[in-house]
Amino acid sequence: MSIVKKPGAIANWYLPGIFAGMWFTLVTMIRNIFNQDKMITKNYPEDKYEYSPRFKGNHVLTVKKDGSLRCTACMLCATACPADCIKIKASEHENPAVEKYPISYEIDILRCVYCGYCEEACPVDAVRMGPEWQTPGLAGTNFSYDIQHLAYRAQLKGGVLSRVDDEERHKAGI
Amino acid sequence: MPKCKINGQEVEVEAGTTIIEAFKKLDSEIAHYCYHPGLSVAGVCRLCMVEIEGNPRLQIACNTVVQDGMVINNNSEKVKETVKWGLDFHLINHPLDCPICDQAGECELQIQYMKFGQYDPEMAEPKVKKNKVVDLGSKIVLDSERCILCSRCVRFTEEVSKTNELGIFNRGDRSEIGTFDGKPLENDYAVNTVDICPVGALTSKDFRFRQRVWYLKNKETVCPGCSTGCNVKSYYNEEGLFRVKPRQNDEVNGYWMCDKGRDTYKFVNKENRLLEPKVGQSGQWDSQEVDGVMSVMSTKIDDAVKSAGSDKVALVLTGQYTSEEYASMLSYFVGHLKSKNVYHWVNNPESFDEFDGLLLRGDRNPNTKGLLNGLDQHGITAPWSDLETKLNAGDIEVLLVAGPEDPSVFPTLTEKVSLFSKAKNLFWMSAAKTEAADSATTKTWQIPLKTYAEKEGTFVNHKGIEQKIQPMVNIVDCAQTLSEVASALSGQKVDHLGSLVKDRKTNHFINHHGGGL
Amino acid sequence: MAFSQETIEFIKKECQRYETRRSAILPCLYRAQKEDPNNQVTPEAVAEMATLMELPEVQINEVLHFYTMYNKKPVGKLHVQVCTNISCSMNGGREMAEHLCKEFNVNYEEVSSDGRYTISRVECLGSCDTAPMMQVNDKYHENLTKEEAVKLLKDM
Amino acid sequence: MEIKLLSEHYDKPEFQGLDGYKKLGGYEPLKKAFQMQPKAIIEMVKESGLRGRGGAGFPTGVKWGFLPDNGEPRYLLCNADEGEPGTFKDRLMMERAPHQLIEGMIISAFAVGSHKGYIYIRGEYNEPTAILQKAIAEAYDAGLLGKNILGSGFDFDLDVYQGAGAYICGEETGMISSLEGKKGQPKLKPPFPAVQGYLGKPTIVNNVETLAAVKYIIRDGADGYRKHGTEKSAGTKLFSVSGNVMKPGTYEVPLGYKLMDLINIECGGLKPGRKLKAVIPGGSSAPVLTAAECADATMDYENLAQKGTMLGSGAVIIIDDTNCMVDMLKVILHFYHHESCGQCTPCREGTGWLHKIVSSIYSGTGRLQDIDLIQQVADHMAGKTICALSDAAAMPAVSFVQKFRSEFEFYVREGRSKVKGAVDAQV
Repeated sequence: MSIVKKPGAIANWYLPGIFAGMWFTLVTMIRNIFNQDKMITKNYPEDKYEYSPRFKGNHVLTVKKDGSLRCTACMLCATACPADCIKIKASEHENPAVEKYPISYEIDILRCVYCGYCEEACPVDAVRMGPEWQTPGLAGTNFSYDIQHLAYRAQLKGGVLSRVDDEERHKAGI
Repeated sequence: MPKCKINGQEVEVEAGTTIIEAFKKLDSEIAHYCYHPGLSVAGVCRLCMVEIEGNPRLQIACNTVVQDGMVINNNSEKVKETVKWGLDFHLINHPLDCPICDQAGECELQIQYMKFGQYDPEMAEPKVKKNKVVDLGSKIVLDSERCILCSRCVRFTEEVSKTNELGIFNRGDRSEIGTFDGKPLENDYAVNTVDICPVGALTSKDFRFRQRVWYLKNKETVCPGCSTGCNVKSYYNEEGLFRVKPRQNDEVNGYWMCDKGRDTYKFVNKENRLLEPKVGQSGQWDSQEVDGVMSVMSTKIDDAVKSAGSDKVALVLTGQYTSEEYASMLSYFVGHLKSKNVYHWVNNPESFDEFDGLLLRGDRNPNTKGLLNGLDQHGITAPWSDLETKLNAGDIEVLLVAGPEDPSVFPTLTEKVSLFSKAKNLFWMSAAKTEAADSATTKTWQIPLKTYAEKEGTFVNHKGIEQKIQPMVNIVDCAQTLSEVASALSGQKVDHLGSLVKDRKTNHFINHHGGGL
Repeated sequence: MAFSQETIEFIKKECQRYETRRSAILPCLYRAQKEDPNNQVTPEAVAEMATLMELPEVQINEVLHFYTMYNKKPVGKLHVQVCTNISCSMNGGREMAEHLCKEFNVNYEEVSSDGRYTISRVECLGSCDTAPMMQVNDKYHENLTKEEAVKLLKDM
Repeated sequence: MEIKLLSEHYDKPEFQGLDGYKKLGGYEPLKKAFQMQPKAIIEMVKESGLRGRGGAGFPTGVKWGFLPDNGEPRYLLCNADEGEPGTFKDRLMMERAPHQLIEGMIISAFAVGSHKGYIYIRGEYNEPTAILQKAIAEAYDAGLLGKNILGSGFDFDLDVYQGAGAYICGEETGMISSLEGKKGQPKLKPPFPAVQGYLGKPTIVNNVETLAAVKYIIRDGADGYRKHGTEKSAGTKLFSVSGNVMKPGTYEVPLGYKLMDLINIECGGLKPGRKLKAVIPGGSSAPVLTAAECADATMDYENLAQKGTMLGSGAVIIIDDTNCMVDMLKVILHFYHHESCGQCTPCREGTGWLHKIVSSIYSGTGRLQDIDLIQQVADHMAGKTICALSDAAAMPAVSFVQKFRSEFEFYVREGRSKVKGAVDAQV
């Protein structure tokens, strides 16, 4: 509970307050001009914050060593998703060792609540919450991310490698 | 009749009943894989172990007949421990495939592990590798690693379909299910093996990877594929139907259904449906509103009756609709129009009485018997040739045809449409979008009808057994039932079952968005 | 490859010999194996047997794959089966098998390059008192040493 | 001391042929049997205390008594699918004295009222098969088989059927399946073969030695046979001794004979400088005995059962101190893994699992808890399946691990065998 204080008579006379404020602004401005690296604010978008690697930003679909999608279209992420924002269509892969893969994987990022359940549900480290958080777009369709965007967007530089490797799993007898 | 005590509960069973059947009778839980009531006893999964008082060894419930006074339990520590290990033995070489396995969600291994297992696995050695994604034919894919060798499928091909395609090759933990090269699993009942497979070893190519089963709802209905009227469960979501599985009814189909019946979900789905009423002929068609078409139909019939008598109006019915629909349509015709110009369109007269000895009948309509009953009641006996004569003579002003719901069972559709085109005005009512109907050469109105998945009603099978169907999901919003058509024509408001209602509001919001998860 | 006339006669006769036609599967498979140039039973042979015996192919194939004495892969002229079960391995059966493989430069279950030898390790052949021993085609050779076994095979 | 009933004339080559066999008293008991009532023969066999010589040791007369009286045709099957590692007694009999088996079978068939018999012989036994076939042809020619045998009015047909390499066909219902031309997978019991066996008809399955012994029971009478052996284990038994002894071979001794005498007197003892480590007294499926347990063991059903093992098929495998028990168990489990028919899950998966665990210990990657795991897995395999193969795999596994645990632990810790270490230390 906050206590409401009655403003005193001096406070009612507001000009000193204004000057004090402007003085503070002036001092800070001058300090910032000569001391730019200690500045708290950033020059967005030229300057960006470094986020912790555990930051849960926009989704990334990981890839295998050969660059194909790691995702097996098990739909556990879609099942776990509380916002119902993941839509997957599965199909039979021509390689019997892969068997099932997604022909479409869409995340409606406007519905997403960034809870990270999809990442947790994934049995093969195929979907991760990435470091990016900027989601600008000009039209509604820009917010429906497809495989091309989720796995191979320019920022990912050819894709993020999944930690789960089929060969190693086979060797381990799984 | 012997009495026994199962887990403290007394139960009386028929002589010769096995313990597992007694458990089922009591709805008592018992772990099992290889036992299937429709097949012989194999006794190989060794999970249905029970303790019988006075017997130091645990016995399998599926091969032990209940004797009077037996005291049986499957909840002692000894049994539980055995079942747990039994599950462990099943799972040590079972791959961790669940994410890509179609059976996940309805897999007996998952279900029974959660019920009876829940141990920490001890296996540290590599699993046995076997063949995966083995093509068994045009309908089924096998994954040998997932197979737990319960032999249900092998027994099915041996005992039920009697086609002997499947066998278990090799021995020990190298055993694998398979077919002989050049003799694939191709019989009319093959997909039943997928249903009885307790794990994801056999998967249906048709359903493979199309949906995770937990996204699907199901309802009990009756297969419209033939006059046997197999009891089935249809699996659907808001997009439509995905598959059909049999459910047990000893009087009708036992535990099985044929593969042709499994395809009956396809014609329900949007891509095969007539989506809106249209008018036109010879490939030139314009969209219409339902109400508009109904009033045109009503006017045309009234005009024809007024000018030339009710003989100029005829109705053609197929055995694809519910008894309720026949009743309202016939009472409109006979009661309202005073016409007995109703004809039964037999889709395949040559093979109509065929029977494959198991389930599939040549009469590929679900309700021929219902239609015949309806015609009988109204004393309608006009043979098909009458209609042909009248059409050829140009005597028919308005022809109403309740056409096929499933056009694939109407081999002579095109010829029939060209025959119907001899009427001056043709009202073609059908759920299906067909090229044949689009090729009609007279002025034709096409009116979309509801399929069996969208309406309530009764089918009467070849034996005369009445069976109910129930609506699942609306695929085509503007589709009508024949009852609705009849009421619109007679100016009465009736519900889809034919009973009178005062005022009916349609709520399009529900129609568009209903049926979601 | 089609069966010879004698084999066809044999199969037909065997089908009459037992109470059920199915019983004839085992002897007929032996016959088919004997007739094959590679001493194996091929799927074609199974298919032909199935037609001759009027039985489903899968029943014959099940039997073929269940029993170890039917070869599913080509086998050399001399099928050397070395017992490596308990009594024989106590007396050097495994070493003998190993030695034969090295001597004839062939892996287990494979045909040597000259097409003469196939060496396999098998379970107890019921000749434990004379361990180590091996069976070459139909005949037992007992109380062997590595060297004797090599010499014996080379002389055959 | 050896007492030779069945093996009396093994050393005489003429015993193989019909003439020689007849000269040495052959087919006389058959004539005697035809003078008796079939029921009386069954009673006599019951009285003699003859127990199945194939492994399970079930009283033969009692088994015959299980046949239902329903007028269906009955089959008499001779189990010559001698697959148990360490067993070779039946092969010897079929090679040296085929007529002895044929005569035993005719008498038994007469007793149980069967008119068709099969000798199911394992596929590898080509030589014995040929000898048997020749002997059967001789017997047919002499009117000893076929219609109206020796004018008795009794018909009996006998045929030889060769298996094709499956240990499991030694199990009676597995054998019946195989004879029906199927995979040799054991059938569910009940119904037992005596009620529904070969082709669903009442069937009696007996071991070669059991059937041959019937002849001697008829010849000597129940009491004459009983005077050999002990009260509960009557008669003589052929023992196949193999492993690390000077003179391995088949020896016929009365039941109740001392195991150490069998090793030291009949078999000429161990090789010089070696010490007895363990004995498997009844084929590879019998639990192992340590040297200490062997000291007072006698070869009969009861004494061995007391010691937690069994007489089985009478295959005595002698293991001396140069053998590593981990290795021995690996060999045994490989066998059961290879031979499991794959029907019942606990056996199909369990035999493979056990073999994998022991192999991983053998290759040095084992863990200490694996030793307990072997016992647990084996415990849960035993008694849970259609036939006894899973028990046969579980029993040696449990006994090896229990009785030679220190060797297994040493192997896991050091990644090498204790035996070689011990030998090295001595040098």
